[in-house]
Amino acid sequence: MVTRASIGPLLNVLASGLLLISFAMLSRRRTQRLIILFAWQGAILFLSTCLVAYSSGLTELYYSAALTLILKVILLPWILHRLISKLGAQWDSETLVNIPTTMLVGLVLVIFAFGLTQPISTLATTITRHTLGMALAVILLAFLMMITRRKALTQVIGFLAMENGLFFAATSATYGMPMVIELGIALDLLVGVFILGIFFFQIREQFDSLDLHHLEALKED
Amino acid sequence: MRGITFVRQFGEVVLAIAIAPLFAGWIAQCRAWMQNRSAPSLVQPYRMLRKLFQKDAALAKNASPLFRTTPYVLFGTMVLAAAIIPSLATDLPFARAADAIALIGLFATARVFVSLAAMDIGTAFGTLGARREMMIGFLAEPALLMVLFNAFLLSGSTALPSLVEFYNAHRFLIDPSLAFAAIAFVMVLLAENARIPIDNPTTHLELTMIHEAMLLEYSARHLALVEWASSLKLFNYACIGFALFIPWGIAAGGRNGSAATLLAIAALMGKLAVAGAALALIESLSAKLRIFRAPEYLATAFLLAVLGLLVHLQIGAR
Amino acid sequence: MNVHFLISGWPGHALPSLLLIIAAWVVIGLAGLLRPHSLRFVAHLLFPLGALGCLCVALLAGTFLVSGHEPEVLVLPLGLPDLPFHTRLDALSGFFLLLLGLAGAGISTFAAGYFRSGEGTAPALLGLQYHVFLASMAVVILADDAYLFMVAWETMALSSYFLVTSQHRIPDIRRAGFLYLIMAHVGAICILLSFGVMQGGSWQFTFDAMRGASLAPVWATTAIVLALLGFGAKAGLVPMHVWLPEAHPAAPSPVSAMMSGLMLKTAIYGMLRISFDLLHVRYWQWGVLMLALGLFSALFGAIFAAVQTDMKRLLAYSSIENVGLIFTGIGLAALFEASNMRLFAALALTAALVHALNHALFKSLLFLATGSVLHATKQRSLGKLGGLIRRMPWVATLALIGTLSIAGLPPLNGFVSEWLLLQSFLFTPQLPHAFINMLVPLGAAALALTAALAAYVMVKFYGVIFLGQPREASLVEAHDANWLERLGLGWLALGCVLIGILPQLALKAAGAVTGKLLSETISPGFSIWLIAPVTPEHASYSALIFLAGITAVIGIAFVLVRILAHGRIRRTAAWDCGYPWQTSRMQDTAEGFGQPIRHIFGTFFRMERHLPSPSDKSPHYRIHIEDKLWRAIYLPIGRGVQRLADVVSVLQGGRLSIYLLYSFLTLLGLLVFVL
Amino acid sequence: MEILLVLGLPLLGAVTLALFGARRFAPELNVGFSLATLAAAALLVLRVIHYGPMLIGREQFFVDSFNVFLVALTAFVGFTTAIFSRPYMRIEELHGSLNSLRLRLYHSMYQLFMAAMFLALLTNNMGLLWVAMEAATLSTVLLVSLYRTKASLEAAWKYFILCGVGIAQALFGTILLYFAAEQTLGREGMTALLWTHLNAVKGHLEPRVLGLAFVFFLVGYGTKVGLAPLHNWLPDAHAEGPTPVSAVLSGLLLNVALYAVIRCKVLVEGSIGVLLPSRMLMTFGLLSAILGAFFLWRQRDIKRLFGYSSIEHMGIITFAFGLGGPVANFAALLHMTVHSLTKSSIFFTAGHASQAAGTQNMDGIRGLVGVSPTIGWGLMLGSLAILGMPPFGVFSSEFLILITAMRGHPWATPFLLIALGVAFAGIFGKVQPMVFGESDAQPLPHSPALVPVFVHLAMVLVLGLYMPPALAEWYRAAARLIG
Repeated sequence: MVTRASIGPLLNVLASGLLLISFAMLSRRRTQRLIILFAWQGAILFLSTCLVAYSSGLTELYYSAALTLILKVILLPWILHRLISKLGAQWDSETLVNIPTTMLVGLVLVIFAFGLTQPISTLATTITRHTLGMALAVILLAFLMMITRRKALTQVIGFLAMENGLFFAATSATYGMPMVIELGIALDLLVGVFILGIFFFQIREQFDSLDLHHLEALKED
Repeated sequence: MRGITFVRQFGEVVLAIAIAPLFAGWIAQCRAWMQNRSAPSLVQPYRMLRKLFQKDAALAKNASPLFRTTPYVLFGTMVLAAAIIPSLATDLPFARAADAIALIGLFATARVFVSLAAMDIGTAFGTLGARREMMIGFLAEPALLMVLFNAFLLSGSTALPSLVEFYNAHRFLIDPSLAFAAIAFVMVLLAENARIPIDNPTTHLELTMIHEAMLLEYSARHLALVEWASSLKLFNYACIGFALFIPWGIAAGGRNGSAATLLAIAALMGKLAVAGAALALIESLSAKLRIFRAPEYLATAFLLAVLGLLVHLQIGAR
Repeated sequence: MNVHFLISGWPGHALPSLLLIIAAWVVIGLAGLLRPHSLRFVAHLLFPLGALGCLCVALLAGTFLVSGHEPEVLVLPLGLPDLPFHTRLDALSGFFLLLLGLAGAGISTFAAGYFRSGEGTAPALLGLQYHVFLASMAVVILADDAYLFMVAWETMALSSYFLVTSQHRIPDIRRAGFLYLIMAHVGAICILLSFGVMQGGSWQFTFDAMRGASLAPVWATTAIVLALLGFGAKAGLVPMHVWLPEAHPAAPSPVSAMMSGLMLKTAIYGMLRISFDLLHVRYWQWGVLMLALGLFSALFGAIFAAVQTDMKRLLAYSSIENVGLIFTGIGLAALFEASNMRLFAALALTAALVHALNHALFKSLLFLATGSVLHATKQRSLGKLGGLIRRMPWVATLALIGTLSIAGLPPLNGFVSEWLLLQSFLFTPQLPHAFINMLVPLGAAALALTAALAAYVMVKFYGVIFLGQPREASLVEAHDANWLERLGLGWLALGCVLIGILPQLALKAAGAVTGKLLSETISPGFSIWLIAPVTPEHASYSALIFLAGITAVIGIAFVLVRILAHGRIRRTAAWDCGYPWQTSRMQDTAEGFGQPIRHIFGTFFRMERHLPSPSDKSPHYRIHIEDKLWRAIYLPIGRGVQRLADVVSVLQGGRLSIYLLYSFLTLLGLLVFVL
Repeated sequence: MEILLVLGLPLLGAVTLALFGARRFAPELNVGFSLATLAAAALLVLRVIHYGPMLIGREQFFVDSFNVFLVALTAFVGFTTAIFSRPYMRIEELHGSLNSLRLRLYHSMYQLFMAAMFLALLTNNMGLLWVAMEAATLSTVLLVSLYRTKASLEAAWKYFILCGVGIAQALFGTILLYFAAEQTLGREGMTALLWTHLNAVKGHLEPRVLGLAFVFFLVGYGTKVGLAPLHNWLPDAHAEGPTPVSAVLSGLLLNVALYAVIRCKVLVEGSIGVLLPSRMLMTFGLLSAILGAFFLWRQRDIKRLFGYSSIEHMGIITFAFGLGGPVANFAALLHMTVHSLTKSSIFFTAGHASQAAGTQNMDGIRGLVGVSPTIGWGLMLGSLAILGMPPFGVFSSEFLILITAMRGHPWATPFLLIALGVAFAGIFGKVQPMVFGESDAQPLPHSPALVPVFVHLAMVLVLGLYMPPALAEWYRAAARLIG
């Protein structure tokens, strides 16, 4: 039975977990692993949202927590998993930048994010104020991942991880956005993933591979 | 009173027409002497004109009206020029009609017409002559204008009579700029009148000739007019020179009695005689230049004129 | 209507009637679309109507000028919400409208007889573009706010572009049009920016506001420089001239006439409007700048015209020369004005204005003449013409008048303006600036050289086209112009002669302008015979006496010759120093005539010469002359842009990761920026 | 009420066309719905003119002079594009590049896209604005990839990823905004994201937060505006999608995205002052204008060419908004209008031109006036209009922008001069040979619908010479609103 007092530190722990997972995503090569990590991220997000909801006593946050559970822990990983097994794209080829460098850059990004959010996070009234920087860090790391990866699928995972970061930011900074917006975001996310699914198949039947270097024909030459 | 001036004007023109060939003849005579040849008589040009006037005009088949009118236009312009230039007196009713710049324009008109006429028949030499004539023209005009500029700056007027009046006012004015200008003017005069070193009035060696090349197709009375016009041109240039640089003797400053006129005529004759001799001397001493040395020659003239101008501006800043 | 009514010139009502005429032009243009392909309807009905409009414009503007009314202002309920169209008729615009009307009447009349069906664009479209062109030029002159001015200005460029490319199937013509429109557009932007400098504040874009605005010296100079760039690009000042020798020849001849004769003048108008009216000349350096550009353009144009082998290109370059002369006059005027020598400023400005008027007349005349020659012979190259004076006496005679006037020979109109210009040069030694008062007088020499070169060019032009023997067998069935064309040519020639022998008319018109701009006019004291700009003692010129004198002498000489001698004539073959078998090929070609120029001014050109070797079976001589500035300025610009474009296109490398990186870096950059 | 119509009709259309989109009469249906939407929009406009700004739906929707004119514009261009797309898509079908199923997708997505844009324009809720923008992206992604060719797939993919990521940044911006607003407005009543409320209290919002938020907004929505260097998706999407889609993308979507940016700018300026945002906008604007112009220089694909020209013009508009002040804002709004009218009409003609020539490669398109004078002159006049040739309206806005810039920020004018000059040479040098000269193309199988083209151009022409007082008043009000 957690007391409200101990929630703050607990949340910080979870946030650090998110950050850790983002780094792990940067380093992983196997797509399967990435998906699992993504699911984990979702799970942590779910937990933290529940905690925030519990601490702030806002019922609507429970809804969004549930939404997270369904969408990000179960549905999306499952869809991605199916996709992979259908397309047989378990392995991600070499990243564009080698992983240690990526890590270093990621570290710099984290520092940057923290430095950036320090002044404003003090304004926050929420118990989770210090996690805003973490959220931003997660977003930037996901961005970095999208830049460094070659496969369409990993890019998508990066994209979803970014959404996670945003969601986390929303909950931690402001106890979540109004419900309408939450729903809208969730809906967009879902549609987006479905469209991506369609895309993958089209891309595959056109290029019989999901490697992005096939998608570099349109350029100024 | 006005009547008198008109009479004087008329007289001056007639005199000019009359003695222009004489001047040409005189120069030819001096040249002959200097090159110790037996000289033709002074009136040789008149005989020439008479002969030409009596002959039938042989006209090329495809000659256009332009070709036939040109000699008259040429003659007309030169006579008009003679009427404008104060060779004897300054109070000429005609002189107001055109100042020195208009005079240059007048000469240009003559040049353009003769060149066009030369191109009219469409023979090789005609067009060649026309081209060269126009070339000399555009090379000479800037120099001439600069020369005139000198004089204008002195007197503050482009009207030749006022110039002469001005000189009469300050009789013994010595302006170094004029010296430069005078030399430049002589060079231009030689070039413009198809004399050595630019052209040779007596040659008929096709490849070297300029002025003569344009007249090849003319004969009889047309030729006579053209020749007369060119001797008039030489005369006019001489008179311009006198008016600009040695205007002594010209009836000016309201002295327009018959005595003054007679004096003026005498002075003019004297100047012509000297000038003719000088010209002949120059021509005998110098050799004809290649056609493409002409630019350098006239550039020198231009340079001298500009030097004169600058000198004047330096001193004239008094 | 009674005569008095005419002369009094509807005090306060000239402007509305002018605007009505302008509207009428547009309507005339549109009317052509009713019967798009009927040449007779468009050419023989609409164009004469347009010419009538031109006459009315000339009449209105002339009466306005002589009656010396106060400026008329009219605001139309069009344009931008807070910036309706302002129009204004004052002396300056009146003068240029007079010019437009006089020359335009001749050109339109000629055009009525000129346009043939099946030549490029459909007649109706041509008619529309033509009349819109005409109207837009008039509006440019009448505009009194930056917006209307720019709209009319660009409309003018656009309509003329379409006219130029009316035979768009020929690649060269397309290229010419392209170059023209680009230069026009960039120039227009410069003008716009110049207005931007002069504006009175937000929404204060009327000329009145600009007159009132106070500018720091640096900004005023910026405005002048920008204006000089813009208007210079339109007027063909070197080095913004490159489009002109391409575009003017490409157009149908009446359009070439319009562009050379009228459109260039709108640029002159704009320059005058800005430098003398909007920001009253402040610093003598402006004058020196314009003077230098003008003189150089004049010389440059004359030299290049002398070596051309295409008759319309030759005329185009001569336009550059004349514009140069006009700018010389403007520069002198500015120089004097800034040094408080009002009278001399007025003299120089008068010279410039009169020369603008003259150029409008004789350049249109010559371009139209080339049009007739073109239709009669289908030849543009001087190398294939000759002897047309016998086939087309009318055109030849009228063209001779144009030739003599443009060569600046008394007693025709070209001489008047050059005379005035030289006169104003005579006072430059009195300028109160060291060096300037020594250097500028030398400009007079350059001017003289230019004038003489112009004579050279025109002898070449006329001699090679109309004189000599036909260089092509086909020339023998060349036909003379039809009556409408003759009428148009005759009108313009008449103008040249009239202004030549009665310069007082032009001087009075110009005097009205200088009176308003410089509050000083050159001495009104000249009688009907005599013009004496400053004082009769100083200098005087009387074309009338001049002409009378020459004609009298010629007549007397003729009569005397006939009385004392005889009039017998024997027609024979040409003598030519007794050389037999001369063919038409032995005459000087256009190239040959250009040879001395190439020799003397070689540094100006970039020449590629192909000379035959003595052993050639079929020797032929080819020379290609190029403008050095093209390679010196324009090609580098083009290459630079190309290179930049190549560099830029690296941004679009096709790699998604890189694209993402861009937005990532942008994000980080901006975040750092706000920190 | 009208607002609901404006929002609902396209939605209804989307559903209906999703059902009947494959039928023969689907294009007519599409036109019909667009027409109905236009009518509704017209009603809305009338209402706003009479009763002024209004808020409805528990303040979730609102109309003021700024967005109502964009609504009208969007509805109008949407309608004309529907008219154009009727014969165009038929010809595509004849050419066999599409089947009826794809057409169904096309039609319903088209309506959905319209609905999304109307939502983005009309909502008062910054969160909903974000949702709508995302929805607009998703609906157009499928349109861009309609042909299912490699190129179109690649274009759509890039479009999706880049805009998705961008939009994600915008979401973070929204969160920050909410975070800041919550301090002053509190969570109750969900007013913390309502623009009107935010606008009311913008003075009290925490500057540091809003500064950050603006950066995220700018990068996020700026990506959709196509500001360089975030523009990379734009030319691909424009070139590879069906022409009607290119037309609405260029003509409408970019405007809507810019609208979003400006809404944020208004809020942010209230808090952190004018300097920073206007600097950013001006910089982005100039950069986009210049880069766009230089990109034009070496294009081969006609639609790509005009895609880049859109980047250039969006740059100019952004720059104008950055300048600020009554004149510049007025000019920017005017430029938005004339640009979308002109650009869409250009895309219409370009589409038919490439259909006639059988290729989008400009070297293959020659002498259009010979083939079909209407297409040829349409393209020529349209290009001249977009290049800022008077008497077309684009000139009047560029006139105002340049002349104002010369007064306020002279340093910028050389760049603008370069951009305009280079763009002129780039576009005109390619359009002229396409329009003029000899040609060997065949006339189209289906008579093209060029009425929209000339209607658009006529409107642009009128705007250049005369602006109805009502419209002017409208622009002024909007300009005041933007400040």
